[in-house]
Amino acid sequence: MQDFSYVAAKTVPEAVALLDEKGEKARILAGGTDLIVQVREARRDVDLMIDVKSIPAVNVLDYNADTGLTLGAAVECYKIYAVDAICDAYPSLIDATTIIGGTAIQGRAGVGGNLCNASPAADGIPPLIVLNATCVIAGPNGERELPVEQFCTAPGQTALEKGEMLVSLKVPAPASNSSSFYLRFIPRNEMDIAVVGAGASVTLDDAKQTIVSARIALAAVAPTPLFAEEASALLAGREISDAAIDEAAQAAQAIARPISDMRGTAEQRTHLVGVLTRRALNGAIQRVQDAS
Amino acid sequence: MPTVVIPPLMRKFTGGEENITLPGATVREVIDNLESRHPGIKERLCEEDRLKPGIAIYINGLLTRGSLLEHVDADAEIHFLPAIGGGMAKPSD
Amino acid sequence: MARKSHVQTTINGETVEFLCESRQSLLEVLRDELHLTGAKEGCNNGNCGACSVILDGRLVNSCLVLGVETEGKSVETIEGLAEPDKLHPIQDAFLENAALQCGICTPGFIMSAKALLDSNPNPTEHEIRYWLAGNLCRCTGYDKIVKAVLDVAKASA
Amino acid sequence: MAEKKEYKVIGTRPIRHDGVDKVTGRALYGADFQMTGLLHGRVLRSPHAHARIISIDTSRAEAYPGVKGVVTAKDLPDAGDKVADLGEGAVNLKHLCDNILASDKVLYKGHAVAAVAATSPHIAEEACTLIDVEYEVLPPVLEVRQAMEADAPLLHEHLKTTSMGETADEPSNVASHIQHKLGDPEKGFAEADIVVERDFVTGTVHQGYIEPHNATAHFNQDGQLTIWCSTQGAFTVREQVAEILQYPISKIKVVPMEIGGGFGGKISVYIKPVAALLAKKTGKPVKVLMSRADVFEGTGPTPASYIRVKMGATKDGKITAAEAYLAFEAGAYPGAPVGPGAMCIFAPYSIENVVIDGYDVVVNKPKTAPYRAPGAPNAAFGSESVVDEIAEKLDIDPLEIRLLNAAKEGDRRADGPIHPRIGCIETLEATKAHPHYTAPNGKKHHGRGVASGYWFNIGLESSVTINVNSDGTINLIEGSTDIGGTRASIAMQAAEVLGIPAESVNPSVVDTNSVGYTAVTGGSRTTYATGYAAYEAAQEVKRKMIARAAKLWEVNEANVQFADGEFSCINGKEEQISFRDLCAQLGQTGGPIVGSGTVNPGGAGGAYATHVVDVVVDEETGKVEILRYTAVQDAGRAIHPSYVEGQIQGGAVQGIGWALNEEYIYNAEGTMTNASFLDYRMPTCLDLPMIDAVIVEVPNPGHPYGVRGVGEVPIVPPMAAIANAIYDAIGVRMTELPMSPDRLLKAMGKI
Repeated sequence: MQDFSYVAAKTVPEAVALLDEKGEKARILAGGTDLIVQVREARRDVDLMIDVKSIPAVNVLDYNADTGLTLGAAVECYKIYAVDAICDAYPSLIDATTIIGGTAIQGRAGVGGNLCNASPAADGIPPLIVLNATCVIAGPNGERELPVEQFCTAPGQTALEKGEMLVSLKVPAPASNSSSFYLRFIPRNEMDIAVVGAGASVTLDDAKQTIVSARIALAAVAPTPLFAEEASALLAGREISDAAIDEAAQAAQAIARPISDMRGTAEQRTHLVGVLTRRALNGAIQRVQDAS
Repeated sequence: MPTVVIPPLMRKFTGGEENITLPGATVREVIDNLESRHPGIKERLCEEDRLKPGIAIYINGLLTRGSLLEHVDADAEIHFLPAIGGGMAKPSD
Repeated sequence: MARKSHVQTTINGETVEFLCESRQSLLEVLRDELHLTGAKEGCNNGNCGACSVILDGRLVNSCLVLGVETEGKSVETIEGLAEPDKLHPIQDAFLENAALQCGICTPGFIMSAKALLDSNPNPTEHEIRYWLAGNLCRCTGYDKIVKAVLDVAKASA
Repeated sequence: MAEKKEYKVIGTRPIRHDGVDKVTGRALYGADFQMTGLLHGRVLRSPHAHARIISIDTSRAEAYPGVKGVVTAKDLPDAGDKVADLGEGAVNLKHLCDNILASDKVLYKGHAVAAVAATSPHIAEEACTLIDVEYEVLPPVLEVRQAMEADAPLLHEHLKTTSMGETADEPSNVASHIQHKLGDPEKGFAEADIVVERDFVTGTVHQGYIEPHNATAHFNQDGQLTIWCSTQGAFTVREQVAEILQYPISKIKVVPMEIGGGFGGKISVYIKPVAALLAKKTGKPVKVLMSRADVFEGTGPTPASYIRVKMGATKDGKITAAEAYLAFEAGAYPGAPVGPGAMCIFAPYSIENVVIDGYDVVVNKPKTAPYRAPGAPNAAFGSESVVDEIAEKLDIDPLEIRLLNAAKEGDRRADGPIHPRIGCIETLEATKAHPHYTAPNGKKHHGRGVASGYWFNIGLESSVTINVNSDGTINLIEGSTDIGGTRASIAMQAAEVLGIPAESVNPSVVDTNSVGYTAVTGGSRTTYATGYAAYEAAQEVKRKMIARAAKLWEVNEANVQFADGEFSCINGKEEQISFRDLCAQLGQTGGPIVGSGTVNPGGAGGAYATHVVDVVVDEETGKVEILRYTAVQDAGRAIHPSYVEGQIQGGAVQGIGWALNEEYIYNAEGTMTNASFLDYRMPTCLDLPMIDAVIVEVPNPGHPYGVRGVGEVPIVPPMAAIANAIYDAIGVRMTELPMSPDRLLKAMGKI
């Protein structure tokens, strides 16, 4: 493993200044479950790791039924699913945080790090997309916000500019009659990277028979996680039916541009997009309908 | 007398004969007697007075150490089989 | 030569100081600097769980923690589990159930099981299997490991 | 002949002797070894699957601060044309050496090319990147059928096919051809009412032990070489290192540390000679560890294979003929386990007409190493799938057709030898009687499958020494490394002889200077053969103790009898003394007692297993879930039933992994793209149900307590059992391993 320096930053400005100074070869260390492996396997060239875990702003975990969730970028998965109110409000986020790695990984890895790692197959990103999350980014010129679906730009690449870091994620409070669902396909039951992942959120009418709006997101079928915008829009105003869900699934399949690799073949992935989109939508609808 | 079961790939030496009964109290004697009856077969089984690598001897169904000095009972059945490669069964000398 | 940092941490209740390079993982520090070789390296990328330790009360893969990150923290390893004259109940259960064969994964499984039972003293079989999925065992087929953890849970119920 | 009788220790479940050390983290495995002044070694590996080495320049690495030495194949003695006769069979010495450090060609991605010793592992790793190797890249051969084609690129210019002593004229990638023939197959097929013939393909899989290979070596000034390592056999390490380094065995001591799994994969040496070379070059102790990727790319997997099986049967289910064609990938150097595959393929059946052809074929993949019943699982996937299909087509219950044709004592195996007392029928009967087999199974996409398997087991040499302690305990010294509780199963056999509790035996696994020659822990031989040696050593102790009692009582030895741990005097005197009390008298009666046993038993006694599995198939994703699993096996006599169950469960689960997901995935250049535990998908506990292990005991007449080896046969049936269950669930015959979701989707026509 290459040699590098380590700094435990105390404040966001301190971390930002270091990032700005060192450029590409400085990386934020949060959970480290991706970064440490990448450096160890010489897949990333790093001179400086900036540990942000002692910065209060990146450790915020605050949920309010009116204003929604503020999720610090370094908050570990296990802390997220330990909060019942978050489990109730954002079930897709819980679906994802309970399947990232194993329990030991979940003790270190967080959704913010999952997002910054920008893997096309990240389980944490589709839920953020379907939940309409916003990234809060700090940089040399202050803070800015960015919709989460615009954050990843290529495998391992993000919209973060020189000197910028992700501070937190803001997730709006869920609408009434809404819920969400995330699932992935893996050959084993744990410890695998998604062959395909699909997330969906739906808001139903009061009768819970018609879809008011929906959002669908996909993982591992393109260079970045995808917001399936057309497939989502197709469902707005539709009565719940297999036909409507099939149409959305087909629209989702249409935007998938998967590759073949050791985790799955392109044709398998395209097929699975249809299967998982249906299951995610049905799962989210079921959750709304099951809620009293 | 012991019986030698000729491996299929060596039956061309014996005119297709599968089981040959011949005298011998050790593997060496049996092979020598086999050679005098079917010339050329010893060369396929042995080199420099040792069993060739890749060939194993079973006597009455039991794997032996592959030594030509191995004793052979009067009613023994002897098999020459491919030695089991892949790390399992060829004992070292 | 790579520079070393001074780190002070608590390991199994004792204050420990060590020097380490930034690139040394907690696993390397435990094994090579402190000679606590109970945590094992099976994969060095968080996929086998053989290096599992408990960091500030939470199960982690020590191969995915930098030694320098443990400044001021508390680490529990397999070496700290038993009392001087008594094994921890999980250790006893592993022995009674023959829940180990080669034993290389055993420290990781025991630490992982401890973290589970600390937070959920009465898990179901499925909860045990879910929690332990990050620990690979190639010898036992997991049957007796799961039974050992179930036994501990039953005893505490 | 071992009879069914009551034992005091055998069949009980004591705590294993090494247990406390292993649950407290105190047990020392190879990588845990520490030594003052230790250097750390790392190996540079080939990035190409097939290339000629033009040059190696180590100067930049040697100049790197902290580097103490660099070695390449030039540091190995010239192997010439010698044949090395090792514990693992006769091997061309050049092949053996070239696999340690490539000399002229690299034959697989991950092939070791050079190694560095430095003051830290990180420095050694960095220095490896500074070694400049110039390659002439050659086209790789990555599949067995491709390798067998006449115009395939050749891996070895001088390799020619041998078949039972005859060598072909032209070079080829086919290292050897074997054949077994019984009866008249043509006639047998003519008598059949139904003939089923199918092709099967299996992928390359790895043993997947959790502990990577490791070795620490040190050369003393007097030339004494000591190697501390994890291995399945310290003596085979000694032999291999001696051959590779052309160094006398008497100057090599191998200290076996605890071993973190092997399954056959820790018999061949890889980095042990490299550590020795680096130690020699630097004059310091050097520890070399493999990374997980090194393990996948640089150590023996078990072969991928192409298999064709044809079987014929009459309408009433009698199998009249069987034919098999087995082509196994040896990896870079000859030595695929096609021999055992050919021996085992039809061994569960009594068939009069059989022909089996086997081919050992080199390809540009790591040289294969044994893996649990090497060769037999590949073969059984084919044969047991075909038997299932015949049963289905004839509408006969799959267990009934197996019973109808079951092999039994006196039947001739296809490879020639006659079966001794075996437990094939008893195992099948026990499976039939198990509640799992008759449990309801009719839900949609649910299926049940069965399959059987055979493994011949081996004996080989083992040595045990027993020292009697004055407190009534014994110290048992053995050379078999303990991978799965064999300290206990060996100690228990000595305890049984001496009428003492298992806890009164202190077993130690010692180095090659401290015990008689002992072959590897492999071939399911340890509890059988080393247990046999312990039995013999204990018998000697018993005889000597009887002599002491006779001396104590001033009677003839013939008048002393030993039973249930008590010596007593028959004929006259009313004397009795326990083993323990007599031990306290050793000083008075003539001093210490040492017993030794050394064996090389031929009657290992084959083992049979039949497995039943229930699956559910997700028709939309192709994923197979294992719902219930029962593994029935003849253990001869289960010494420590818990660890016998453990072997059965572990073997079954490795088989489940092999069946469903495990495989080396290669790109066109011959690079394995999934060389990690993340993407080489071994089962986790969340993928499995409990594995019900059922022990059948048909004592092996070749062992005083009836022991049969148990470690290997449980991996033989799972692949076919699962394939048969998948067929039962969705009506699709899977003929390629692994039966991964994408392959199922394809087979179902979904993609």
